[in-house]
Amino acid sequence: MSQEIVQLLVDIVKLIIIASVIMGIFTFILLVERKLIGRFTRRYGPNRVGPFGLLQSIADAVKMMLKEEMVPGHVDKVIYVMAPGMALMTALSVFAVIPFARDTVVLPLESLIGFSVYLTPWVADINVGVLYLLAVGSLGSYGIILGGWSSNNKYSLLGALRTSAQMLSYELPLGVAVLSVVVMTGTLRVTEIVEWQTQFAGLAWIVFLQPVAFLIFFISALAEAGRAPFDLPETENELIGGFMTEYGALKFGLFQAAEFVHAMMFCTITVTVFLGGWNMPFLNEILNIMPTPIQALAPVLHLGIFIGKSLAVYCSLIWIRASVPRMRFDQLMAFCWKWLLPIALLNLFATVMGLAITAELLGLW
Amino acid sequence: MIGAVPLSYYLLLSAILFTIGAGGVLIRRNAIIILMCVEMMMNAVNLTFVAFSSYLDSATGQIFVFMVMVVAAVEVAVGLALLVELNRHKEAVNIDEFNSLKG
Amino acid sequence: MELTIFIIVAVLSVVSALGVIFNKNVVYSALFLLVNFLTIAVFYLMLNAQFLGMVQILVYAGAIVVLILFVVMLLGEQLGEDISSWVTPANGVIIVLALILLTIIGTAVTDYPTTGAKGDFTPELIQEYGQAEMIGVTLFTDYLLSVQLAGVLLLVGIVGVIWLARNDEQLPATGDVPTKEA
Amino acid sequence: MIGNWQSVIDKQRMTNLIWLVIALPLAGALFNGIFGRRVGYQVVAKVAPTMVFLAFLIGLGGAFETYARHGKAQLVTLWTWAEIGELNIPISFLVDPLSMTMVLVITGVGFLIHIYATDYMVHHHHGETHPDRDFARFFTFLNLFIASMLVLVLGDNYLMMFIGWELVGACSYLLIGFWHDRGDDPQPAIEIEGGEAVQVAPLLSPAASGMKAFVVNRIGDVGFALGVFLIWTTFGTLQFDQLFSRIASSAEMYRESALHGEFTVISMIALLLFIGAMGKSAQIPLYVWLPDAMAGPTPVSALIHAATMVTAGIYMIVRSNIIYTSAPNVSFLVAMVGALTAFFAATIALVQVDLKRVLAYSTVSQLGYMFMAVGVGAYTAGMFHLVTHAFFKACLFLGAGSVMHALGDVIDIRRMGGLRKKMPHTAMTFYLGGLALAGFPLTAGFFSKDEILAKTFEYSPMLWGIGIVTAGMTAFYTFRAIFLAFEGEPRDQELYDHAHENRLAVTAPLWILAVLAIFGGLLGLPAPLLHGVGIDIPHAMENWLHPVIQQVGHHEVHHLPFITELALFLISGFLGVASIGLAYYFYIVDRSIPQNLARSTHPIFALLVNKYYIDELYNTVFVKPALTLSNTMSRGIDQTLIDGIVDGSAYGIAELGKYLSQLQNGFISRYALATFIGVLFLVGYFFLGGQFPNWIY
Repeated sequence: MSQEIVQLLVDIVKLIIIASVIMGIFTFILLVERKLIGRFTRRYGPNRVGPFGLLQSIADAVKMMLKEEMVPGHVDKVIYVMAPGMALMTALSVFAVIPFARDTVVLPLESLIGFSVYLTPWVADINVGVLYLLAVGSLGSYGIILGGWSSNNKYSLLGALRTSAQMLSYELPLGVAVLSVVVMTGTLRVTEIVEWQTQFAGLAWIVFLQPVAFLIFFISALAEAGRAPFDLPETENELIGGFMTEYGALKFGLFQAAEFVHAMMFCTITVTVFLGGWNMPFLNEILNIMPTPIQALAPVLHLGIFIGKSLAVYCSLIWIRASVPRMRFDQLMAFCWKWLLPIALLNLFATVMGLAITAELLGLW
Repeated sequence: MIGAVPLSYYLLLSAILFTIGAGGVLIRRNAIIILMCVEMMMNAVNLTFVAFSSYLDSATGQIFVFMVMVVAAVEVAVGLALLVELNRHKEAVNIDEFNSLKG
Repeated sequence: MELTIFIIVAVLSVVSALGVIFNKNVVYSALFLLVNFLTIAVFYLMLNAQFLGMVQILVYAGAIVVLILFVVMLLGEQLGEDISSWVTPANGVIIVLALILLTIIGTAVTDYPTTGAKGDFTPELIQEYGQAEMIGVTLFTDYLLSVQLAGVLLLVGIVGVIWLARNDEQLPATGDVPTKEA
Repeated sequence: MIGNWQSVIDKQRMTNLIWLVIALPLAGALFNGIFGRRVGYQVVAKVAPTMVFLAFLIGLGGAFETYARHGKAQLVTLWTWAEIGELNIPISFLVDPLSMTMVLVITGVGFLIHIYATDYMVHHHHGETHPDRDFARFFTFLNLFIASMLVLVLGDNYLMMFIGWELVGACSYLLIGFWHDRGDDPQPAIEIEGGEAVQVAPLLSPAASGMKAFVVNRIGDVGFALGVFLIWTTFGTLQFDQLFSRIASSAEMYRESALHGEFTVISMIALLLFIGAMGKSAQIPLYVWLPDAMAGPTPVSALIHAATMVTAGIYMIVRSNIIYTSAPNVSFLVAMVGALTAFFAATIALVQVDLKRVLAYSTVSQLGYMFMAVGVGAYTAGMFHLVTHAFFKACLFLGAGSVMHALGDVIDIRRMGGLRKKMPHTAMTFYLGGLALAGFPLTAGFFSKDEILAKTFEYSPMLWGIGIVTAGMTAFYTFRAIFLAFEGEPRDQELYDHAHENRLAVTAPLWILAVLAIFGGLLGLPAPLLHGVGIDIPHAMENWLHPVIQQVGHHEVHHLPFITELALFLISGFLGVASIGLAYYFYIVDRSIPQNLARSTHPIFALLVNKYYIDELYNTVFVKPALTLSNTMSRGIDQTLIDGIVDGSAYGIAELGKYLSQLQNGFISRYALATFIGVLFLVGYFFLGGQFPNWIY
């Protein structure tokens, strides 16, 4: 086996690990979400299965898998079956460019197979990574649109229509907000954006420098992921579940998972682009004065920090879901086009001007 | 990396795609499909541009593709808006229904 | 390796292009179009134009096809086109014509030698400065006027679409809110 | 520390940031235009002046750095806008003493006027505040105007100057017609004791005034554009530095041939450019729009129609000084037109009853002075007067606006009187500004006007004669207006009771401008005169602008004899004081004298009140014939002849079409097929048949 093929295999294995870890987290956080929402509404939340209800999600998963796979007679079968998988796949593929830690681990296997194997804490580090994030993120709407259309049901179709309009619209402020960050850091490579944030002892988090961009990104990400208060594709009380109406059993479960992965994906992008990625302020400085064995643990520490931050952001999503009422559709569109987009553009303009003036004053041209 | 595939392969492929698009415009009557075929033709041309751009190490081809994309985006937006508007009047998207321009 | 990938993707591309045309369901056509666009993006990546590849996905796959799907769903049932059979004399003529065109262009691209001076957009330079940066610099120096014209075109497009989409009809007054007693 | 400063200055950061001077007001205009209505007037009232103030600070830095490098011009190129063949249009700015002077005047005075306008555009009623309905729109236009004016003065080529020139015209149009829903304003006749009343034509509505200004300016702009074209075809460049160095090499030759009565291409350019200046700077015969422009809000009158835009013509001529020096024949024309304008406008101003119109005609007159100065080659003196005029005329206009604001938009001085007791700050500053305008000794206006007169005397005593008479009239009409408005008994008791002093936002700019109007003279103390009495203080303005003014040939720098200089100095000083005294006697001591005078010279009085019937003349000679002509054209020629041909051919084609239309079956797919086959043939011919025949290229 040549080195290239081994590295390719390593990448594939990494992808599988990422996917399974995320699905594992999914069952856990579904419980957390239900518990938290319960507490927000002064209920207990699930507490029957297992200690503190810990096994509730597993029970649900088992239930879903064991249900009968039904395909209604009036649906477009090919697309109907394809849609949930598509939704999940597009959301998962974004994780390919997210750096989970800094250091590449080298497995010294020269004696065994003749070369070392490099374990990068990311799957791919492409030079247009940020564009990749936006591009693949924008594909996320297909699953929902196709699911809604193929169901051949008025409510589902309405949900699909809303989704396509909503996602097309909110992609613009999202992109412009990320663009301000790109302009500031001067790179489209995701790893370099994270690296940029380790300046000033790790205090240069972009959220401090670009609070407006962060807010716009966060709000648009909520809408892109279809989370409350922008969960109009599925509004169970108007559209009886929207695009999911005709789905059941495992396919329904896949949609649920896709929705979660989509939200989780935006949480990790938020962490990567705005919240310093795997880094914490002063972390590197403290690690540098530590003994070598502890330094060797840095990748694990980074990974832990990254996952912790992402979960924290996800918890804020739950908080928002519990506190903010859902918007009406016309309000949603008006908010995007009349407020978010102009503010995002102004912010981009201000960023460019600020950079130009700073460069001018510091004589950097 | 580029050298492995001859330039003429890309050009030939783009010619095939262009021909398919052009044929589609003629075969179909559905305005939306025709719009899609036009997009396909543009993409075929774009492929030629990019291929030349990388084989000749010139940025101009890519810039052109950029401009074509702008035109394509505008075209789709305006075209679809026109379609929806036409549909309000004629209740159809079959282009043979829109024949009131005949002499 | 490269050639294998090229041939596989090219076949996929051609098949999906044919799928766009020879499909009675518009949604399937749109999905085939999506596949076609994605294969083109793959070609861009292979041609060392990663930036354009991503923009291709972002613009065509992420926006244009979604928009087409949106309109398809909005128009709904009026989309039917009576096609009993693809084998008709008219289609035969068109296919013959298309084949003639293909022959002509194919002869042209294979027989004519590619001439032209090499530019300075070499892979090494791209590696050093980054593709987006190089394209950006070229766009905003040599092609500034084109960028401005593109901006004007987009603006005109926006205005045109908004004008087309305006709603002339006044909605009827809703009247009093119905109450339980009434 | 000094060394540090020097190194800071040497880096020329402010100079390189000069584009911000334009960008900031533009950003303000964009913000106010897009969000102004939504964010409320208080935000608008803070954003707009702040932007101008920041621009002023950057301009100050740029001027400081220009001073530090001894006035050497610096080009700041941003990018190339278009490159078509030989025509290369860079977006670049010229930072030199002249442009910096203009930038400081525009942003400095502009900032004060912005501050003033934030209160002027708000109406206070019984403790409630009502901002103008279109508060945000006003500040959008005002900021846009500042940006355009800065484009005009900062551009380093005639094309950018032309762009700015047109933009300020458009802003002026928008601002004059700001209250576009107001109609014509009929004026009561002027009563004369024991004599026949003189009818006054109604004031044009703001919308009509804006249109008039725009159309009249267009006439000048055509001249300017032709001048720019001629420069391009003659010299092949529009860049100032290249153009001027090309002219300078043969300037002496042009000058000589012009002096021998030849009309050279340079003279043609100078003349065409001057036509542009006539329009923008309201000179005879194109001055008629400026008095009507007073229909706009007063801050607009102060900023655009007194301090900045109307001086664009002066700026342009000073910028092109080498062209005018090479064309002495046109320069003489400039001086003549200037002197005549100064004189005629002053005579009209003597009898106007509308406070703002008095100031408007005075502006026309003072602009005439400036043209006289640049016409006789005293470019520095012209610029000096431009600066001081900006100070005191802005002060006067704002004072007039303050009075209007207090009296509920009444501007007729026949209804004022005694306002000094009610509005002490306004009155005081108006006095100070009036003194400067009247050329009262040791005020700013005195020094600048005296310098122009001295330079004119050197050139032609006749022109000086016109100038000195005008100066006397200026002092007289200024104080006539002041005495009628602020002294004596109130003539409209109700208005008087209603009057009140304005807020700080109005009075503070007034005071600043008044102080500048008094002390602005320090910029250009008469150096030769002071040298004669043993004091050596340089003429600051002259030293500053020296690098911009190009010398042609070997000019003897000779000054008038000390005694002549002193005599001129004393004469103009005395005349100013005497005229003020005369006005005092006429309007305070014995009010019957002006009445008697008006009665005894009734025809002349009526002629002056009606502005020599120039508007009526233009109406009869140009406007009405033009309208008649266009009506005839549209009815007679266009509708019958042209339309006949068109309709006839259309009918013929239609007949033909009936036969050809068999081809058009309306099916788009058939058309597409036809196109496809056409493409097939073309592609086939192109690729397989080789070349197209030559005629196709």
